[in-house]
Amino acid sequence: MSFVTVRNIFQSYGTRPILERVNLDVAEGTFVSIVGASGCGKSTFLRLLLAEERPTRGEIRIDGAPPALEPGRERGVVFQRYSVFPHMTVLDNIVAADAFTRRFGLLFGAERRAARARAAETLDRIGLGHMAEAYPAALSGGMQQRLAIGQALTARPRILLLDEPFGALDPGTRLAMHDFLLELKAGTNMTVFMVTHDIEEGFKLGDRLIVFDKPRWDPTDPNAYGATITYDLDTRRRDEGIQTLLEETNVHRPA
Amino acid sequence: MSFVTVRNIFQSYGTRPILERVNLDVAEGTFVSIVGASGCGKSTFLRLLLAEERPTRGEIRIDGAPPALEPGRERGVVFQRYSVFPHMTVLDNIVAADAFTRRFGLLFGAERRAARARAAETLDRIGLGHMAEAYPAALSGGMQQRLAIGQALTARPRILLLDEPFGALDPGTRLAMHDFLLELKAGTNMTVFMVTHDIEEGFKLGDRLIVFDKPRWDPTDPNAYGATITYDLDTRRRDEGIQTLLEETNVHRPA
Amino acid sequence: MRLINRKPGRPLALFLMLVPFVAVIVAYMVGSDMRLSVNPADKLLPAPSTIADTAARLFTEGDRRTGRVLLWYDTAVSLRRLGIGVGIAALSGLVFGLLIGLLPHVRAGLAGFVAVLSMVPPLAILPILFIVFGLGETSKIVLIVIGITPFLIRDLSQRVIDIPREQIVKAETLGASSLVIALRVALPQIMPRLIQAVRLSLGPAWLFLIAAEAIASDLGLGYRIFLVRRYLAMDVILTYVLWITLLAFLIDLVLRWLSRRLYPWAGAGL
Amino acid sequence: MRLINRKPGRPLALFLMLVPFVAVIVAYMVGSDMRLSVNPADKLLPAPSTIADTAARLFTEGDRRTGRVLLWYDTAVSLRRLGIGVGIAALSGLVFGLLIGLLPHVRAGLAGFVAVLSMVPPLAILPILFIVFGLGETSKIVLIVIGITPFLIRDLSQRVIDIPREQIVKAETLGASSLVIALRVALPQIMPRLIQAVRLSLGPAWLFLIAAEAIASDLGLGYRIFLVRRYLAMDVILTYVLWITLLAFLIDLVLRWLSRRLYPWAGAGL
Amino acid sequence: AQEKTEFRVAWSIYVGWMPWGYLEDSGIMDKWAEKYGIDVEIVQINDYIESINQYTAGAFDGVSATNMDTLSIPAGGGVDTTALIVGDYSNGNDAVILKGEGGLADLAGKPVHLVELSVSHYLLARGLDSVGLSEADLDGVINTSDADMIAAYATDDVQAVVTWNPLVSSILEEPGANKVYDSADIPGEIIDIMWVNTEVLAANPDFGKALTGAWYEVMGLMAAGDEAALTAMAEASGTDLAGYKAQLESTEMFYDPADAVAFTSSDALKETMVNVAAFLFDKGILGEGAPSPDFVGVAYPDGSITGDPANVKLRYDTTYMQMAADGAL
Ligand SMILES: Nc1ncnc2c1ncn2[C@@H]1O[C@H](COP(=O)(O)OP(=O)(O)OP(=O)(O)O)[C@@H](O)[C@H]1O
Ligand SMILES: Nc1ncnc2c1ncn2[C@@H]1O[C@H](COP(=O)(O)OP(=O)(O)OP(=O)(O)O)[C@@H](O)[C@H]1O
Ligand SMILES: [Mg+2]
Ligand SMILES: [Mg+2]
Repeated sequence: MSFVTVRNIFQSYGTRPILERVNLDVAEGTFVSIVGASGCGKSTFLRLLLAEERPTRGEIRIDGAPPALEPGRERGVVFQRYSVFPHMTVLDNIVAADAFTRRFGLLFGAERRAARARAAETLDRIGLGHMAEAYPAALSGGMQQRLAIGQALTARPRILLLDEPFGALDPGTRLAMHDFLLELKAGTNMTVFMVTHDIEEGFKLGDRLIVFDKPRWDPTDPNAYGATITYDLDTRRRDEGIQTLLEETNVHRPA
Repeated sequence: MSFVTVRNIFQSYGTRPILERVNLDVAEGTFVSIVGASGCGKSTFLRLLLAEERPTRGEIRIDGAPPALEPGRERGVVFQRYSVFPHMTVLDNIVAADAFTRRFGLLFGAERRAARARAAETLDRIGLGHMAEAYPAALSGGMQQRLAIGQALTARPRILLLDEPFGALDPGTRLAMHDFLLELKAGTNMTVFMVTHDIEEGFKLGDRLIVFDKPRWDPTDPNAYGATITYDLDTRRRDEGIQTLLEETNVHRPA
Repeated sequence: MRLINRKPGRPLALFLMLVPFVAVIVAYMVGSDMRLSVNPADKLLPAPSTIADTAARLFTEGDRRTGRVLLWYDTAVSLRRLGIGVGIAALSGLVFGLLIGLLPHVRAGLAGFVAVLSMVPPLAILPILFIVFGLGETSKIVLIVIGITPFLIRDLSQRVIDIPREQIVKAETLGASSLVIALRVALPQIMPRLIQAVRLSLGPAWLFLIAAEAIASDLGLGYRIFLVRRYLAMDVILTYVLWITLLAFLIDLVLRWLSRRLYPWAGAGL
Repeated sequence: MRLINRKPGRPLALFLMLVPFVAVIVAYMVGSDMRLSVNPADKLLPAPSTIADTAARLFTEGDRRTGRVLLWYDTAVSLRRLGIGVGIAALSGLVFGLLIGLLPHVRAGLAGFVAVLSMVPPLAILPILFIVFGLGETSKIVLIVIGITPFLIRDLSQRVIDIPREQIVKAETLGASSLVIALRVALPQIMPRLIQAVRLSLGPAWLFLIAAEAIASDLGLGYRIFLVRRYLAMDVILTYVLWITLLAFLIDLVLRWLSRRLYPWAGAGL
Repeated sequence: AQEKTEFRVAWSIYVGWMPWGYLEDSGIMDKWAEKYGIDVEIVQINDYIESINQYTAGAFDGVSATNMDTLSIPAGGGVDTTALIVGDYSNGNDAVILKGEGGLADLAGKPVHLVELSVSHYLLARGLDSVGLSEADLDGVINTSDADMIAAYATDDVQAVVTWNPLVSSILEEPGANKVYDSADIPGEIIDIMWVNTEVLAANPDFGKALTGAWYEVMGLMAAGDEAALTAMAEASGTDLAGYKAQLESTEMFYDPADAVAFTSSDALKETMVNVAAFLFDKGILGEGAPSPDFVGVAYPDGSITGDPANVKLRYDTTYMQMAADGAL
């Protein structure tokens, strides 16, 4: 039973096709890893899922609802950078996920106290309790991304979109973040799409791994065709392993 | 016989020690990979090697010469970002390595033509020949880093310092860059220091792999002590492998 | 070692900082001396001692008629006008900056208009301004407002546009309405820039204030300068100029301090 | 859909762009009509048709005495003063911006001085400027220069400081001297910013030009505006104001185009 | 115009108009206004031209100005204006000053700095006329703002200036300053007057009475040498008592309303106004619609008219001054 339904998506910027004929069905609670060469359209695909942009053709439905017109609370997102608000303290960044639904984006009185208490709890859970009153600039990259994920989850989205969330982190922090994400995944029934450059990571975290690539490739004009989903792997069946993937696709052609 | 001699280096910012008692001898032509947790002082160490900063205590000599006061042509560098000049075309970025030694930073006449011809050759070698007249903004991250390396090499430095040169690249591009670097390494007798977050990469490219870490670790105040070199591995002897390293050092503790 | 890598020590830095000020004072003293030796009654470049005497008198002695120390009254009146004018300009800059920066419809409607408006020389249409706003306090404040608002709007709307798109999208996914995005994402982030833009506008704001006070007023720093100009009382004028410069500099310092204090998360500028 | 996500189509955008201009024109016409119906000889808000007639006359008919079309002469003289003044200011802004931004010693010496200097109200010290620079063209140009240079220096030195440290270090490793770094790394990178800063200074520059021409002159746009103020010829004044606005706007457009043309690598601003 | 009880009058700083400031500050104006049950606000405008412009645009019911500027701006602009109080005429307050030796004729070939189209310009024209020269014989006139006149004089570029007091006395203190012509040579031609809107005055005679009454009370004080009043005026004009008295020397104040009535009724005034109109027309100041110097009509106390009788916009009226002379206020 399909929760996220992507039907025959085309997306071009100007005359340049980026995505072509993308189709996808994802069941609720699935963790989908997305890999592909740089510039092939992974972020574009996420933007379409997020409803930040609308596709040139085709449509994307969540739980059968009509295609969304703009981003909303049912879709959470974590970008590689700029995902937290630099002008709010760590605690306020989490509280914002509650407060932003209000008329003026502010909470008062008992409600405010309750939200702050909940936020403090969340911070403890993501290991940022001791930094509650600091500003994001004082956090390391890993802490910032943990905060961004915590913030996104506080809004309880039905699908969570991650665009290279760990791209800027060192391997140690990255491993810790993996654990953090796997824990979260186990605790909720969220549908997650994660773009990554690290296929290992994609395999490790994803239930499914999809690969974007250009099915047709014109060596004299690399921009002539758009990309689509060329592989869709069930990561639990490790026989279609990384190696095949690397050899058969354009993933590793330098951009 | 030691080409780069690092003697008992201490570096602190304000009262906060960053590096403590660092000693190192590197023979000419060695490729040294440097790994370590985020914020432990790897970039600081490179800055000291570059003579961009001077250590609080201790000294660094290249080929026995007195410690340098400021960066110069004998030390090339490639940073993770901002390593090429955004206001020059790709070709001019390479020509700059010749032109910048002149009084006004400009070449004229035959000299200029010769430098441009040489630069065009270099571009061809690093696979950027077709982009000669483009501006760096039009290049992908990998292309920019290749350009930065080409530019640094054109100045024929005796040591080359790379600070996470591939941190921003996708794995495909990264692999291509490895090949490019290994080729270069084979062709010259340059001494290279490369900071990386990817231990695999460090092993693959380096002749030696050194690890920066805090020998003393105060859990209540992680900034109380500075880091130093805790491991110095010959990558050709694979028995001291990655796994030991990961388990015994702080490399993987999230920052 | 390259010049760009040579840094002065603290005492040298302090010394260097003083050099240009001392140079200006010495140049003035030489010029003044030369003129006074030719004509001891010369009024154009009074001796520093004369200026000091005049300043002491202006700052302490009361007006013979009313006993009020005029300088303080002038200062209070001018600062009030400046404060209200700059305040209104800052507020409109903020509101229109946000609207233009955030809402594509308003941007389409106003961006071009503000650009043209910023080119109209306000001093040339003074008669119309005076008729519309009267000759009282309003017109003086309005002149300041008209003078600096277009710059503030243009600067701030650009800053709003520069807010990373990711943050806006992020706020949307947290359920924020346009209003909430304006109030809680864009507004706080352009506040430090507003302060910086106001600091840059202080010079022009004083200029417009002085121009306004020179046309219709009977109190204020600009009025006093205008009044004594016809007697070439340069000792008074220079006292007032130094005083205005000092005030402007102090306001600048306070604003900078305020910005660092209120918005610690924003990087510090010059 | 949120307001921030609603974008006007091309026709609507064009319409919205025209709205404020039309609104101003209509407001003017109503005001003018009201006044003219009370006093048909009213000079303050002449009818648009009168302005059009006056404009046509000013642009084509020669002076009674000399036969020269004064408007063109005024324009040529004013643009020349403006060009030289802004040119000198831009050049000093560039040179001092580079020096202050790159050399710690110069920064220590001049940054504070320039900050104080930018607060001095230039119109108040005109008598001293006259003595030093005379009453001729020089003093008018100097007033423009004094008026806008401090802003340019402060803005550009900040931009130089903002150049990523990595680039400076990179240039050093390529063997560049301080001079080469200034000429080939810093200079080209602040050029687009210089153009932008000049664009922001155009408003104040016109202001100072008009103020300077009001002081001692016999030709120039500002001179004419102040002269005809003596008989409240608002039709002439408004023609001149519109003409100045148009010129300023055109200069702004040309500078923007130039910046995009010459520095394609720099991102485009508003 | 309608009957009303609130009036606003503008004045600017000039030796003959300083009583207006004193009137307001001392409460004398309020006293007289109360007497007639009205309210009069006297507003100081520093920029003289702006004060006339604002009066012309309707922001004020009256303004202090010279005969010449009133003819060109309000009257030329269609605002029917009446001379309520003829306060003084310049008797040396305006002067042509040459740097160094020489006379009027030596101006030939030199640039002259003055406020263009002002009474200074008129004075220069009259002066040149008297020695058979015209403006074309000069090396041009250069418009120089009055506020900057003294500083301008101090520069080497300036060889001759035409200006008014207190600038004249300041400039004459400079070594080598040589007064070659002044308004004492054309007495009674540069007249300082309180003008009011004709329609407002017609509908509100009390307004005229209150202003006139208050004015001549202060004139009485001045004539009696009231130290306090004079000092206040001196300080308000930015100088001291001695400086102010020196300026008064070269101003022919009509302390006695009867003198003002006599002056206003004289035939010399008509000749002056014809001269002035010719000068204004020659400079193109009467407006582009003006076909001849007679474009604006000027009415005199005896009922005669110079200029266009169908377009009378400037009126000399001695009614209120006569009342003051008769003690009827
Ligand atoms: N708004 C836009 N207008 C025009 N072209 C765009 C736009 N956004 C993206 N592109 C182009 O579309 C292509 C796909 O971009 P996208 O960011 O989706 O790639 P990606 O797969 O996320 O790459 P990366 O791995 O580098 O993040 C790129 O070539 C990019 O230049
Ligand atoms: N100029 C400076 N002034 C003060 N502190 C500094 C300065 N430069 C670096 N530091 C501090 O020194 C420590 C080491 O920084 P460094 O950049 O060398 O770390 P790193 O090992 O390169 O980390 P990363 O892997 O994140 O690049 C950091 O905690 C940093 O905050
Ligand atoms: Mg992407
Ligand atoms: Mg680093």
